[in-house]
Amino acid sequence: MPQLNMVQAINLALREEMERDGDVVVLGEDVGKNGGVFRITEGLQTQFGPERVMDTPLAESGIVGASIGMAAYGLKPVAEIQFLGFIYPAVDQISNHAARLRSRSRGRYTCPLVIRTPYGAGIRAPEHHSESCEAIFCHMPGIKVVMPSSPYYAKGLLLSSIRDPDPVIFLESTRLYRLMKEDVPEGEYVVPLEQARVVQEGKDVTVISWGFMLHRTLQAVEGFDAEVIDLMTLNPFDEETVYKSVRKTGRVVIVCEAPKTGSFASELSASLAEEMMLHLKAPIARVASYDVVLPLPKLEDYYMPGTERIRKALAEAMKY
Amino acid sequence: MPQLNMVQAINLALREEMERDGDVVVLGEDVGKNGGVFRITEGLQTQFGPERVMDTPLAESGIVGASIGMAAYGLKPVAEIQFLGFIYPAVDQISNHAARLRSRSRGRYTCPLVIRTPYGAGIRAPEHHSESCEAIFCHMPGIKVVMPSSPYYAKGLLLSSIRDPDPVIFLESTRLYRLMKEDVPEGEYVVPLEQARVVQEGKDVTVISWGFMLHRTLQAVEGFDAEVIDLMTLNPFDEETVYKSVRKTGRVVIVCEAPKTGSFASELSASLAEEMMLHLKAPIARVASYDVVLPLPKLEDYYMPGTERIRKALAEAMKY
Amino acid sequence: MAACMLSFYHMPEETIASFSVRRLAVLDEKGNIDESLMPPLSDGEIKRLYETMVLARTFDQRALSLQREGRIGTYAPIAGQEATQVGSALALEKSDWVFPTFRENGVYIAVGHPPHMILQYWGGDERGLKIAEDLHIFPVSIPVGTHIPHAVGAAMAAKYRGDKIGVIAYFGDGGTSEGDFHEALNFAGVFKAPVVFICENNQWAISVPREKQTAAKTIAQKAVAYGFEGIQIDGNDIFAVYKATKDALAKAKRGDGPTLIESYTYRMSDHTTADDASRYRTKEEVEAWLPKDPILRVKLFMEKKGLWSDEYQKDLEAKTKAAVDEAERKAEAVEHAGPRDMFAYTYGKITGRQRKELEDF
Amino acid sequence: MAACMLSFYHMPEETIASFSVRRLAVLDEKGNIDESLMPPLSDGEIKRLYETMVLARTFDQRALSLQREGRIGTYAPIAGQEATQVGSALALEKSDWVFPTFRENGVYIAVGHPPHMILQYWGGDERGLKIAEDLHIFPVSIPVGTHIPHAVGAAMAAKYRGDKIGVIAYFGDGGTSEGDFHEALNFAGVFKAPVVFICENNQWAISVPREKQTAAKTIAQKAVAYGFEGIQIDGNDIFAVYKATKDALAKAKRGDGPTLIESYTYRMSDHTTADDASRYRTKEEVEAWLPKDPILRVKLFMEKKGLWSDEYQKDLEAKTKAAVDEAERKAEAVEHAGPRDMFAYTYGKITGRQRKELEDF
Ligand SMILES: Cc1ncc(C[n+]2csc(CCOP(=O)(O)OP(=O)(O)O)c2C)c(N)n1
Ligand SMILES: Cc1ncc(C[n+]2csc(CCOP(=O)(O)OP(=O)(O)O)c2C)c(N)n1
Ligand SMILES: [Mg+2]
Ligand SMILES: [Mg+2]
Repeated sequence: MPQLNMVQAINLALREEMERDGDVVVLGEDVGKNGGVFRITEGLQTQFGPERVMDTPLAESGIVGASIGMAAYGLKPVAEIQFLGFIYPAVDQISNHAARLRSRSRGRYTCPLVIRTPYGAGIRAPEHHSESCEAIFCHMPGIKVVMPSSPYYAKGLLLSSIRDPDPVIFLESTRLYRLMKEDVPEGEYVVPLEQARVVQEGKDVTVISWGFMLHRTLQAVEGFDAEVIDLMTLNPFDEETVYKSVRKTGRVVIVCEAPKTGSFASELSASLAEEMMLHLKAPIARVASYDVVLPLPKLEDYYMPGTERIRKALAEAMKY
Repeated sequence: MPQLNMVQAINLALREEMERDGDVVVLGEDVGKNGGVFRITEGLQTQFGPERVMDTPLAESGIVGASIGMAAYGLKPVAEIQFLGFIYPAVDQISNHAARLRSRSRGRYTCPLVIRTPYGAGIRAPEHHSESCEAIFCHMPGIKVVMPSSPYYAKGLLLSSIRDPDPVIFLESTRLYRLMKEDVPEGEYVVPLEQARVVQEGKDVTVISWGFMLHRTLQAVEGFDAEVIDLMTLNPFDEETVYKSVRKTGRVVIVCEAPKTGSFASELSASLAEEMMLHLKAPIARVASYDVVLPLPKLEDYYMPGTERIRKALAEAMKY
Repeated sequence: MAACMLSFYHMPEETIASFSVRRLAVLDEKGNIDESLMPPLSDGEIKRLYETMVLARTFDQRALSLQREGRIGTYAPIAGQEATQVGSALALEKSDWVFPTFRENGVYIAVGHPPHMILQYWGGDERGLKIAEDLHIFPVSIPVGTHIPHAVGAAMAAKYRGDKIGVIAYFGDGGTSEGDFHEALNFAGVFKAPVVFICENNQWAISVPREKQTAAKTIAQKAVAYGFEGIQIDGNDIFAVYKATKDALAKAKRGDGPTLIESYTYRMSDHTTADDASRYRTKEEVEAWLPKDPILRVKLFMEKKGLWSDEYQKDLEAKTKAAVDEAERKAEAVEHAGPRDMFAYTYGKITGRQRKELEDF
Repeated sequence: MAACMLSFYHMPEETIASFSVRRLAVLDEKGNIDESLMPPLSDGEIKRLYETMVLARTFDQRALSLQREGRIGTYAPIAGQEATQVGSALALEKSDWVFPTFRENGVYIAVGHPPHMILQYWGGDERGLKIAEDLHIFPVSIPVGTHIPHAVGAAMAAKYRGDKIGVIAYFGDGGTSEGDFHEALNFAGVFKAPVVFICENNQWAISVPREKQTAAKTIAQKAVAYGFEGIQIDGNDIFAVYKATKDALAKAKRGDGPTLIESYTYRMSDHTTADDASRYRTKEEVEAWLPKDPILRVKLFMEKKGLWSDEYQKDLEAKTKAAVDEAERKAEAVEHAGPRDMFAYTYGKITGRQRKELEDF
């Protein structure tokens, strides 16, 4: 089985799905000839032609808006937004249209669209190249949000996302792109959306994370009897898996890369405070980035949660 | 003292502040000759001229983007976005620029900008005229979010917002615009930002709300010994006032108009689950709209939290 | 490429590109046509254009009454724009796709979306926009300008599939100021998408007059920015509208790319029933447009051609009224969807959280 | 207004508007100028233009080395665009405002922002963009196109205040595709804002060539859409750049509104240090631009005028190298801000929650 990094796994998923399904098209800035600034779409234009792998003008709202039209027409567009910090011009198309087309037309039109976007800090990138604003899209009924944490899951989740009948925001950690290789089967396999996975079982504390932060979390939990959950799909999230774990452990630490206030960690915590209160032995800790404007590279390591901050939260939880 | 509704109170605040401070300018779609679709800016163009009360082209990103340039130049623009559902094209300007100008320039440039926008459902309006997506802006460090619940507070909070050195999103409930009149003093008074107010004291349960939902809440709490908090500023919110109340009551119900998942109710709940866990006697309830695409008028009454749903949550909390 | 750039050198101050904007009019206010420009239309087709405009106007007036009686919600009237809407919509083939705004009631009617469903929609019921499977018109789009990229995307998809169809996007003069207008037209130019952009320049965007919307002298010239043709037409002249749309659709289907049509017309009513246009424009201005009525001039033309008589008109009005009565009756007979319906269309499948929320009902 | 509309009637198919785009070039590749177009520049001013370009290029080369050595982060080189950046920036008056993108290092240098701070910024330190109080240049804007409305807003504010200043917004050919470009230029036209839009058309937006960015033949013609003048200039010709910018700024200050300048140039290097341009463009294309070097032709011109000698050049290079050495030294001597600095500039005053977060340090 090939050992692939996340870039290769996503590339493979796209290539295979395009081979299987002529309705899948790829579009975005620099995705064609250049193969994407992270090389995710490398080779696709050569293989499938420029009508199917389209270099677009520099216009994010246009990219997503055109993709909505394509999706309604019957294609399955996979649009790339070059960095999550540049998705904001497309928020209107995502919230006011992609999320609502099915509802507005009572199912006559649907929007099977995937928006792939690199996210996250920690790669010494310029301003706006390090966003982690997933929470915004989790507050849009009609939108699904998926954040894979490894090559294997990236491939399987991307296939599920492309086949999903609804619009999916698929967020890829730039930090993870080349961090590790993993066995990634060729050919068809899917990892279902809306399901979290228990990465490691444990009795004392449930630690929930997703994307790159899962790896920090896995480092940090050493020495604790922690159950670690990789959320994978944030919206709608897998309440059952999370609640089941918390029923067992009674302690929760949520680790996320976004600034704390209004983050998806807050949603998870609130859901637990509503549904699982009687099982909780300790305050629910959110280990998140600080509530400040995301700094440039010189300060970004201070900004993102490090293993030490996670360990501190775990130790604190264990006091109860 | 004049009895004013919220439309009149906001109009008065604008007029007085423009009389006092030549740097305050107003811009937006239909705010000039037409006085705004809700008549908030009525008479301002006649009094201050079209150079100062500007009818702009139909372009929300342009309105906010131009306002940022004006603010950096030294003016205090008050921009109107016609409905909150049309603010999405400006999210990029708000998040990537207004929120970050101070940080990016290390304080050399600032962005004293107010974006006024009607929000909320319940007035039988067409699609996109009923949004309550305040949570999105609460997840943007650098942005303040203010949501007044009555004419008196609207005027005082708007004056504070205009004078604030940072960008403020000022959300006005369409439902409240003409719902009630209240004593609103002429002349200068401010209601400080970042401070919640205890509307009604109580011992058993803390109910937190803002904007229009505060009024539903006040109706619903009858018969309960409830402490009701009007949050007023959502970001940054007044942790002290909220925590103090919860320390006393040990029970919390949060009432908000947005769909539950990812709402600001979630942030409040998560903050409490983190900081006040040991004082909590009951699960923290969020009474919010359903996680569905906001329906057209025929269904909107089912969508928004009604007093019955709030009372049910209160009764449930009192079981503990 | 380099060669082309080299050619610029050593030519100090020169004109390197020139453009012009044409205006098309066929039928004047008196009912006279310019034969050389008249599109080939049978008597039956001419009647159909006329009758559909009459139906659109009758529907519009009824909708306004229903709104005043509180039986539907806010409504956006089309009076004055019937020629633009009906003339362009009847130039479509069944397989073409259409992307309207909130003011295209005449288009919905002309393409065959049932009038009672249009009323149902304006009454606040999404089910009114459940378009029939064999019609390719999008649901009403309220956020100004935002649907234009959808039209371009659909056109790109059709081109990718090799489907020989055309796409129309409608929008107002105000809509041309939005970023999405720009991004969409630019995409259309780059990808040579088979799409026709019809700007219903009705001179107003709520209270903002056309001259304050843009400093461009015409909307048509905005096409220069995207490298394709823009044309202005008399939007109250249904023959000009029909011809320009037919030509542009044919061009699109030939693979020759997009066209921007500025249909110069006028919004005779308030912006919507929530608006009071007397606050910002004069009665004189509105009255100056009365003689340019798009229906009247077709009637005059038909009269001259012997296609119109009092009896014909009476019959037509009776038929039209019956159709609108029927639409009203049907719209009011629709059963309330009930709250559970809210949960049915957010996603293809209901979520766990939604299932719990449903327990409230 | 109604009268103006009436005049359209009874003129079936006619041309209602015409436009053309001019191109300006003053200095050719051999160092010859068109005297009739040459802006009035003293020998000292000409030297200043030349020397600033040399400094910009030297800085640029040093920044690339520093990046390769890992001493600064991703960097966006300006090679090839020195004439556009320096020529326009030196046409500014001190009170004018400037809104750059991420590729205006030459502009920052020309207006007097200290080079060591530019390095500090690219090294990942916000403090490098703390502009001096008496300079009116905005911090680097990375999201393409988004700063253009800021320039228009500042220009509107200046007009409101009665300040007789001009504003320049810089952006790339790619930037013209963004909705914000459109909204900004449309605002500028409507409000007659005193702003000059300078499109540095360097033929590429990362890997996307100009012809795929828009089907318009020139960028300059996009001004037609907004009702003001667009002009193309030879962007490798500093005299053309200087003249066009000076003229446009003067026009803006006179109250005659905005201008779009398409500065036709070429990006000689990779998009940024994270890019590899050989993946998408040929060596031949790049080499074809070598003889058009913006610095070389000024040198040839100065040589003919007796303003240039080997010694002068040697001196200049020594001075320039010293300045860049000094910038490097200063940039590296800056003390690390420390994590508490993150909290200082989100709001004017630290929030309660931030105060708690600060306890981590
Ligand atoms: C993005 C957005 N902003 C604001 C509005 C509010 N609004 C509705 S219609 C309208 C004016 C539209 O003018 P125009 O495009 O000329 O179309 P018309 O109404 O004249 O048909 C405005 C401002 C909206 N619907 N969408
Ligand atoms: C809104 C946005 N989308 C995407 C990017 C990523 N990006 C950075 S520069 C660039 C190309 C810019 O091309 P152009 O405007 O021609 O400027 P140039 O780089 O040639 O100076 C892209 C796509 C960005 N910075 N901002
Ligand atoms: Mg209009
Ligand atoms: Mg470029």
